[in-house]
Amino acid sequence: MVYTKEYKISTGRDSMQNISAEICKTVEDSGIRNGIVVVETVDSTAGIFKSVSGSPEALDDIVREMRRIVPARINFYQQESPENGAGHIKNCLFGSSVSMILKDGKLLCEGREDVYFAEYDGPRESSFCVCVAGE
Amino acid sequence: MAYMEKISLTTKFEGMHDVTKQVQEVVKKSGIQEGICVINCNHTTAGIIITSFWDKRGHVDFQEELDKLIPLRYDYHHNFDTPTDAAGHIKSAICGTGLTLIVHEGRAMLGSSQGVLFCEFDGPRARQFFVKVISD
Amino acid sequence: MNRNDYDDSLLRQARRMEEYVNIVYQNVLPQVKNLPVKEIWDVQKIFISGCGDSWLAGIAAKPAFESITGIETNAVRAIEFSRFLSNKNLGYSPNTPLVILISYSGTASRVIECARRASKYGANTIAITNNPDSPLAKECRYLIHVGLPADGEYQPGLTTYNASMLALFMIALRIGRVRNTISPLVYDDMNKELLNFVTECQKKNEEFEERAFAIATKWKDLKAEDFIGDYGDYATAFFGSAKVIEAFGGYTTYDDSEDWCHINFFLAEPERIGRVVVTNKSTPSFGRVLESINAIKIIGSPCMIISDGQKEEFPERMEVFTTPTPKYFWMNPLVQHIPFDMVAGYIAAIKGVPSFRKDDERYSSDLSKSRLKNGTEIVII
Amino acid sequence: MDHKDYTSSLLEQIRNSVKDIHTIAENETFEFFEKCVPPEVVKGGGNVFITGCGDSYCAAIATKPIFENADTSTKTGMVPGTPTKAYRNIEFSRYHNTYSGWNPLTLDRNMLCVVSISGSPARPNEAAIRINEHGGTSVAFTANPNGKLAGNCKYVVPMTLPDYDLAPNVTSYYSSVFSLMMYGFYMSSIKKQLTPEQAQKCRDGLLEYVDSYDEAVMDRLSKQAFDLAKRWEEDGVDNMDFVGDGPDYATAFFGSAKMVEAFGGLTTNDDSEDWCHINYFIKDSDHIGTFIIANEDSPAFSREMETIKVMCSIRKHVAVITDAEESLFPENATVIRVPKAKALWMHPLMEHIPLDFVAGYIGCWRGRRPFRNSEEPWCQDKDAARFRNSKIEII
Repeated sequence: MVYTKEYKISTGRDSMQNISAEICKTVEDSGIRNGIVVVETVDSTAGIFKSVSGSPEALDDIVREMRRIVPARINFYQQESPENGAGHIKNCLFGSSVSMILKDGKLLCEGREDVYFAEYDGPRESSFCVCVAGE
Repeated sequence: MAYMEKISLTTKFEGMHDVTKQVQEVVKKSGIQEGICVINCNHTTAGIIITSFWDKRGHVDFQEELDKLIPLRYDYHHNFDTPTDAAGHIKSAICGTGLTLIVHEGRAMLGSSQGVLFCEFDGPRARQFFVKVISD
Repeated sequence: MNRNDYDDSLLRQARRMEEYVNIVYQNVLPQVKNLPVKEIWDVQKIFISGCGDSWLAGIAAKPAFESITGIETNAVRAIEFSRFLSNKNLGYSPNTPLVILISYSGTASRVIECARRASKYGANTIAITNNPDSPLAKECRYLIHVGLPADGEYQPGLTTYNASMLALFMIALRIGRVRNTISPLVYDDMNKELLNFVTECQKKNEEFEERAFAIATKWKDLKAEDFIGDYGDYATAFFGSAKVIEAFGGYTTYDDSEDWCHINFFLAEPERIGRVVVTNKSTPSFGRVLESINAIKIIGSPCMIISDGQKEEFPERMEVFTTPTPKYFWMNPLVQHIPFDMVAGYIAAIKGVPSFRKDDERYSSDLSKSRLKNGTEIVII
Repeated sequence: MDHKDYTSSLLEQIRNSVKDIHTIAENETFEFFEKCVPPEVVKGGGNVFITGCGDSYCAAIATKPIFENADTSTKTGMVPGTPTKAYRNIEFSRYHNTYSGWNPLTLDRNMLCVVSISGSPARPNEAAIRINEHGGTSVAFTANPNGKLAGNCKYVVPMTLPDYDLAPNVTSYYSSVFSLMMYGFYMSSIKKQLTPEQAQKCRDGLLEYVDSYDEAVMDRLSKQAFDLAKRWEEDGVDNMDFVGDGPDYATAFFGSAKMVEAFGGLTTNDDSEDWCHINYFIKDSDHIGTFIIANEDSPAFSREMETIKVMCSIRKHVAVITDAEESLFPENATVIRVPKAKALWMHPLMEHIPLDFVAGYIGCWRGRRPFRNSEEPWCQDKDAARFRNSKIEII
């Protein structure tokens, strides 16, 4: 059995939004007890990843480190805008989907890790999709 | 005894201009046999360095590596001018804007593959630098 | 007198305003993307220049440039830029200042002179024109071809004014987007809003046409028209006076709300001078313009107000044309010149005067035809 | 009746203009400016804004090249100066940097020169308060040293103003243009852009130019203006068009303002390029008089010559105010020759005299009280409420 749900999300500049709550809710709605959960975004300048929960400073480090590795340069070949160019690169480097194991109605990473939705190109309206498969 | 001269040039974007000949000419014109020659430019987004002058593509490597170290990112704190200007300040500070060479037998002592290069870090501009030769 | 017996080129252009704006928008959007990111980031000062209506489009777009990009923008007369501007403003660092030159035909010799002077100093130049292989397009580094259909009727220039202003708005949006002064969210919203604002105004044009005819019948025998507008609205005011002259050759003056009280307040026979005031609640000088409108009421001139404010906010006995309030204030000049263009069109039709004095043979002499094109061109170093 | 028999306050002001300028020049030496605005303040003035209402705005346009770099763009023998902008008063008070925000790095280097003879209108005070609040320095050029404006500004330059009874003001224009010019030289010499000798040479050159308007010249100008005004009145000219470029645009703007103040005449002003695009199409070309100022050493002289040819092909009444030979211009243009100035920036101080004479004579014929404050319907606007107590808003 497969259950998918789409979520709209409005993001801020360099925002890291915790979306674990939505994922758990989808798992409950799906009624599936065991299987896998995949969270994916199709927005090319956003990213989804799992990281330590409950420490905003760690998130700040992640944002700053990402900017150090991929600076928003003005001499990218693509001509949209520096933030947009860096956003594409960060998206492909840091991944835009996460899959998690669902065991007995509970995600393995619950309580220890959270899933974050990272926005790389300024405040905008974005979206992501949660799919629960199993029985 | 001392002799000074101003040399001006118009640079290209990320240009590396070989100015060794002009420097040697100034030393020759000064007539000083033994002494030191100070090269200095008063810009904050340009640099003067010594490197091999043989292969021009080596100069492109220099500018590209410098670009990796100091990327042309737009969010520098110094955003009064342009990002190229902000990065240019850092590159210029790292490369230095002055050199001192030893003058021996009427010529500035440079290795067989050493050349004095004027590096431009902020777009095509009219630039100038000064060469002063001082006898012992 | 019946409204349907009278028609004029200005009215026909006003009816197709929305259609032309959409055509120009689709043409210019890809071209604006050609402006490279690095050169946009090199811009520290912007000059907009042109002759006649093109210069007015520059003044009208100034609020847009300043609020969207935050860069110091100057709308300068063509002769001022090419002959009098001090060269300390030009070429003090690569790709700056950005000089945007507007000429519908691309052949005005003064604007070509500006392009030559700007490129001599290494300044970045953009040409906005409808003629891609004109001398101006060749002189400038980048070209924005507004792409109005060749068979259209564009004299007197209402559509061309809208086309140049829209192209300027889109350049400002592109610069704002690249320099991150506006977020992607706001960027998409502004683009969407630009088009629905024009469709909203097109709906009101039917009602405006009705009232414009009523005013035209009253104002056709007046001695002159006097226009008042501040900053961005000064362009709308000046444009209205230019249309009066082009459409039926009447006498006009124009001024901003402060100097009007010092100078044009004293014009003789005020009851025979029609005053046109352009103002919006969102502008900082709205309070001041209200005071000038009261002074107009005192000296008893017929007065027409174009604003996004309602009728009640202005003294009674004033003809108030309420244009829809845009989400972004800088869009107002794009449509607020339409009401008076209709009045000018109707007056010209009622008086039966052809535009640009086509019936007068002195205006078709070769001296008249060459007065704009091949004058002596000097580039000031 | 000959032109000498006409007198009015306006004509009187024009006739003793040379004498008045010399009285102004005596008090406004460089030491005088040093006392008003100390050198270290002037040295800190990186961006200069000049603003004022009506005539004062004309003075701002006229004197902008003095502060700015006038030498490389015009043959005037000056050296690069400070970036300067002439602003309409409402634009500086409400719109300057309102949308784009003030640049935090240059706040203390902004210097505003606000010109207002009486110092009482609301807008100049608004501009002064605004620049003070944004960390800039405000310098008041006013003839009323203890007026409202002087109170609002950090520094005051008290302008000397020979008094005449209420009339369209020409002496106020002389004194504001002269004071701004001297202030420009004072600033350039403090900032070492001009040596003190050069500044003095510019000042003496200016006074020499003023003296070139001697008795004979003034009489000739008055006679030519009188004949022109008479002919135009007989032809029923009731609308006037003024054309000038760069600093001469200030003269064109000032001339059009005088016509409105003197007899309520309908006027527009433009530059030589845009005239061909817009005002060229005015229909009733027999009842409109056109003035164009075309000085030989102006960089736009070539364009002005072309525009004059087009003007003469279309209009009957064209008057050219120039320092070049009459033979250069078409026959049907009336050429009024003004003395030649050594530098272009000097012209705006004196070249408006023919226009003022025309305004004066037509004002006498039409028998109108200047400014019409006491006439119907203007008198209902109690004590010029429209600008003296207009509401002040600081942005």
